[in-house]
Amino acid sequence: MSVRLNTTVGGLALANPIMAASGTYGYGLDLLEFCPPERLGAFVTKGLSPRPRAGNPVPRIVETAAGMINAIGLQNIGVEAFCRDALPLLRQRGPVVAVNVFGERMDEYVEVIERCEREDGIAAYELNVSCPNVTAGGIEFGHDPRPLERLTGMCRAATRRQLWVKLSPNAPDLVETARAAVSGGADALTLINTLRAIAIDAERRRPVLATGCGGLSGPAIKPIALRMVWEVHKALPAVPVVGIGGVESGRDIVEFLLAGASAVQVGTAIFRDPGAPLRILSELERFCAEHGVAEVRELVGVLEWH
Amino acid sequence: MSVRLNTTVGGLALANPIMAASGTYGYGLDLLEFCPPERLGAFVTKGLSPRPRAGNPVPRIVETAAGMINAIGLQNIGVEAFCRDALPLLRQRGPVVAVNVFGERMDEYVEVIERCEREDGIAAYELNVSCPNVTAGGIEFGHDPRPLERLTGMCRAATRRQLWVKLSPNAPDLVETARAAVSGGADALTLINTLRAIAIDAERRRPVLATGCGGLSGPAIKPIALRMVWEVHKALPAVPVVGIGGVESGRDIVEFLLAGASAVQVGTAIFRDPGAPLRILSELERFCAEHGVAEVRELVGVLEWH
Amino acid sequence: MIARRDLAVRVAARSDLSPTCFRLTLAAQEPLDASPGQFGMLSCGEGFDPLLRRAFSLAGVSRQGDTTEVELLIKEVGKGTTLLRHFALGSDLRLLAPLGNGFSLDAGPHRLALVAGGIGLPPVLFAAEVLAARSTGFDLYLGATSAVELLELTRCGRATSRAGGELVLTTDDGSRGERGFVTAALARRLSEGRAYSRVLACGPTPMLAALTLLARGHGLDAELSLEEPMACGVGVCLGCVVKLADGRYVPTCKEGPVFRTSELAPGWWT
Amino acid sequence: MIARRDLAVRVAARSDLSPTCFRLTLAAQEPLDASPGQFGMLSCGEGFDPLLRRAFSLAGVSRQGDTTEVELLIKEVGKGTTLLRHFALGSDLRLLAPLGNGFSLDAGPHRLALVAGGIGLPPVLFAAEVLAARSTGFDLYLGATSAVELLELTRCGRATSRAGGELVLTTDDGSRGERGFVTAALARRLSEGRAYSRVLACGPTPMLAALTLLARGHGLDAELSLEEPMACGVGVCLGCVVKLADGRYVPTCKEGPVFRTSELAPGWWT
Ligand SMILES: Cc1cc2nc3c(=O)[nH]c(=O)nc-3n(C[C@H](O)[C@H](O)[C@H](O)COP(=O)(O)OP(=O)(O)OC[C@H]3O[C@@H](n4cnc5c(N)ncnc54)[C@H](O)[C@@H]3O)c2cc1C
Ligand SMILES: Cc1cc2nc3c(=O)[nH]c(=O)nc-3n(C[C@H](O)[C@H](O)[C@H](O)COP(=O)(O)OP(=O)(O)OC[C@H]3O[C@@H](n4cnc5c(N)ncnc54)[C@H](O)[C@@H]3O)c2cc1C
Ligand SMILES: Cc1cc2nc3c(=O)[nH]c(=O)nc-3n(C[C@H](O)[C@H](O)[C@H](O)COP(=O)(O)O)c2cc1C
Ligand SMILES: Cc1cc2nc3c(=O)[nH]c(=O)nc-3n(C[C@H](O)[C@H](O)[C@H](O)COP(=O)(O)O)c2cc1C
Ligand code: FES
Ligand code: FES
Repeated sequence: MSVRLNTTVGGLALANPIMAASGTYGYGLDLLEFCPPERLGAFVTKGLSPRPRAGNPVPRIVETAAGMINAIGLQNIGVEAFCRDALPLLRQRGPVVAVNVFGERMDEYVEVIERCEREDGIAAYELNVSCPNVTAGGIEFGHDPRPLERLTGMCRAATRRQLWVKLSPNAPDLVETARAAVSGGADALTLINTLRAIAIDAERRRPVLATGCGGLSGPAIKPIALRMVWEVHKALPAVPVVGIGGVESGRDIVEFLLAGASAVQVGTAIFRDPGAPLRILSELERFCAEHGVAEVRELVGVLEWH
Repeated sequence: MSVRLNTTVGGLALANPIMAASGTYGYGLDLLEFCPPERLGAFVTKGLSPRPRAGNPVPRIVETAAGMINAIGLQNIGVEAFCRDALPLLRQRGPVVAVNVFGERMDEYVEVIERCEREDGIAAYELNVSCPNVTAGGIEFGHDPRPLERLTGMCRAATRRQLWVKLSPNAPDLVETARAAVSGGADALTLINTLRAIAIDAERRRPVLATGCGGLSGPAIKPIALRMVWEVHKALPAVPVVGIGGVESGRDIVEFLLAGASAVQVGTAIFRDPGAPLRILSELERFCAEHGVAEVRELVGVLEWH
Repeated sequence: MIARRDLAVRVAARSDLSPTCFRLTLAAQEPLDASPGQFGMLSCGEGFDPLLRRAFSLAGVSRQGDTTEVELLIKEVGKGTTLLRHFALGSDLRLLAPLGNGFSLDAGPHRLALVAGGIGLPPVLFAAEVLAARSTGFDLYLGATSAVELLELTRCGRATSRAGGELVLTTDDGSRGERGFVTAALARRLSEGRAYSRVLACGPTPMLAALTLLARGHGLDAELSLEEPMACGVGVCLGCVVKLADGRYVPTCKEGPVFRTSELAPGWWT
Repeated sequence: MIARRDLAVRVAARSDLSPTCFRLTLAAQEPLDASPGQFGMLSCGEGFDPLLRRAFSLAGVSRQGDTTEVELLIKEVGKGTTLLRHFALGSDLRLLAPLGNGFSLDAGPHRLALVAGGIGLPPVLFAAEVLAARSTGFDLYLGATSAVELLELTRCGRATSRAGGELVLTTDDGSRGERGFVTAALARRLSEGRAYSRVLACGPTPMLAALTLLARGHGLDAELSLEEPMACGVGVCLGCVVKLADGRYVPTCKEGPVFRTSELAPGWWT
């Protein structure tokens, strides 16, 4: 049985529902022999800021039970270098590119988008709103619905491309922030980003990571991510969701689709297996074939609650 | 080197900092040959309501990566049967007993406490506020600071024994709920309860658990629990905290102590190993001896942040 | 109650019984007294994935000098059982056992009917071998999807003939023995007038449900070994409950896993 | 760049080298070209705990018929390395290799100084054997906490004598060779006037820090193989960075793990 893998996220048609997640796939050119970007539904770049950022001191990562905590500190080459060095190579290959955008102030988000608007070959922006808003005393943009709505609105005004807002699972009220992003003009919501967490070094009596806190990702968080995707999908059934969190297999993709995601990102799994997204895609295809699912899109949101 | 293991939680002196957690150790009499309750710092009963409760249909539990989700539905024998059948046997052994209390309405919490006040051999009450408040449309008591403060105040008025409030990690603002519990009269805060989560059965297109959602526990959540203990301890350094979440080893205990917990509960680990709390206690003792820690209490809250 | 122990066990032997099932022999240096129908919670490695132990019925316990040998028959169905199939001989595991209540093995006026479906065999085989040693008569009904999944036929045959009973084999596809479900084979003999004192059974839930109705229809006393997902195995998590006739949910690990059909709520399997 | 592959490997052999260290030989059915100082990311089992692969320097790669044999020298320090020590021979693992950039092995006017501290030996031993085969001269400095932790002495001795160099052994406790740190042994010979074209080194960070200062003091060119916690090994997570002289943080897995001390920020180890 041949399975139709295509899906759409808002106004964007994708050949298949699997994306590589921001921060786990570089700028799309690092894993060409294991997982070329054009074979994916889309890929999301490492978060880009107006200017290059050096990031945090080490240690930046630590493994936990079925998970890892990272505090990379948003190191990136800056939007200019991305447009100059990576994008031309990407355009030759033709993947669907989503640029992950962040800033310390609202206008920095807009600055990144404006720079990208001058380039072809970008299909969507994904706003990483789990960053401290420097002008608002360091509270994350994604924690407070009003600033989030305003930020989304400003970015919306800057582009007609697809605009996704990536929600923070640490926000006080997930559904409220989701609503705020949508009323600000988001075409879709990505969830979840990492969960705030600490690992402690009992010997040194210090946090393991140089910055103290970091973000938890990996299979450990999958049950929480599924719950959040379902909650947002239930509350806002018309809003496309891109699911993410601990995906490691084709079956995991099915779970996220059932919970309401139109597409699903693969993050930490890439560190375990550089070919993970393609392996997972073929597992998804096999699952569908074995279960009589002719189109992946049939699965979206059809979870039967009791 | 001999290590002083004793600690205090608010006004309560404990021989050691390790407790068995609510819902993972029955009423204290099920694991006598592996882990007798009097060897622990304290143990917390399965949550008690005024009348017996049958709980949820099955499946009630499902394993996840380094964790499990449960939706037991607060099945319990009721406070009356506890006082009649279990407490006399416990009194003969002499453990420190903390009664975990819940209800669907505020007066039900008070009802449980009032019944217990007629009995000797109970040292503390731990309020499980992760229950739907039936009179407030099913929102959990622990989610809204004002009702939580009122609930704590009502329970405070009913007892001079130690009163702990067990916070929900799903609350919109953890520190605000912590403050509310303290201003309502809590002597200490227990954190964390389980994280709301879903497991999905891709075959049946349904949640695995009969109730849909459940609570995630086990090593997967430890990094989140540590972060929350540290956050509350930093915000309210004078308030004793009982740490909990994914503890599996003596080293985990040290991590929670460093983050600010005065004592630590062991939950899911008991399912893997019925002797877990005592094994962990001896690991803690060995760790202290090997690291020149003469008193466990030295460790509380001394995490060095950068 | 027989004393529970958290035994340090070593993987002493393993052999394949079918494409999906294998026998695992665990060796402990402590004694273990257990009766058929009781089970153990076996660790599947040191890490936190898988997190929980797995429940397995004891298929036999014997003492060789200072060593106790515990036998399990296991079907590979997921993460834990796959790990168990691949551990090196000599690996160290832990087995919390014996847990729960077994079958009652009293003889009655008639023979017993022992009924096993698929990987429900282990407690039934244990019962058969104990009953045979006591010369208590029984027939053994053994069903599987196909011939290759009929496990331990030699031992089943030996025990049954020692007990002077009949070994009835069934397969869903008819590749060996009678075609169809094992409960149908029992039903046929019951309606032909064969009388039993009691039925002891273990197998998939639909089979046990069918057996519940069959036993009720014939006024037969039946004991079923139930399976529920378990976390603790000792009655503290309340994860593994079943509904009784009196409406209470009780943990199958502690009050079971063997229940008389008369104790259970009428539609306990729904 | 040599082609990276995610090799299906089998645990072909294992032998203990010291109370804490062992040699692991992995067999693959694909070719692998690698140079000394490159490393691989090795899976430690199927489950999610441990989640990430572990980084190991390649200690040698050889081709036997259709089979590639990859040799690792591993110190048991935690969860992953303990699992690796206990996998059954024949177990299937995955090795992503070769990763990163190795040592430059060009000969110079003088001999090379190869310096290994403890479990820093693997890439240095690989380099020594390749250099010996090319008849490039070197001295090999090998340090450990005590005599039993000096690994692979026979091979070290053979390679060094083939290269016409000196094998200098040091132990912290003086139980074998010179007492003290391996860097002190090198410092002594440098101050006695021994000249080297270049230092190639791997070992614990404090040793590499000392070596950085020593090399700087003597105007010596040194290449160090650094160790940082790694998640991906391929430059995408940015977890494993080190600070360069120009202030940039670069991933050691991709731009290293071997760096020239002159490229690195002055206090790169702090
Ligand atoms: C009292 C009792 C006795 C049993 N005796 C045997 C036996 O003798 N031989 C045998 O092969 N199997 C037996 N089982 C079933 C066995 O426990 C499961 O097949 C096993 O737990 C599956 O683990 P897994 O990791 O391979 O599968 P997975 O599906 O990966 O397991 C995931 C989770 O589901 C639970 N689970 C999955 N299937 C079952 C099940 N059928 N029953 C209970 N929990 C389940 C596991 O414990 C685990 O927590 C028994 C179960 C019970 C409750
Ligand atoms: C490029 C490189 C080459 C290496 N070569 C060798 C070698 O040839 N032989 C050898 O024995 N060891 C080598 N190491 C160190 C080896 O990777 C660690 O000892 C190993 O990862 C520890 O895993 P564990 O699970 O046993 O320890 P744990 O402490 O349980 O590991 C927990 C986490 O910390 C990370 N970690 C712990 N220690 C280190 C470390 N020193 N370096 C990097 N990550 C660490 C692990 O990868 C894991 O994510 C090398 C490291 C790097 C970066
Ligand atoms: C090392 C690392 C770096 C990340 N960097 C970013 C980033 O730059 N922008 C962003 O929006 N998310 C970033 N994330 C979050 C992931 O995209 C993803 O939301 C999260 O890891 C959960 O998915 P996973 O469990 O599949 O990894 C990063 C995650 C990791 C582990
Ligand atoms: C099966 C189960 C039942 C539980 N029942 C209760 C309960 O009745 N009352 C309560 O406050 N917490 C209950 N909890 C939560 C635990 O006490 C604890 O907060 C949580 O499991 C996290 O700790 P752990 O990771 O060590 O298990 C229960 C947890 C589990 C797994
Ligand atoms: S498995 Fe925990 S009560 Fe039965
Ligand atoms: S380990 Fe991921 S960038 Fe180096």
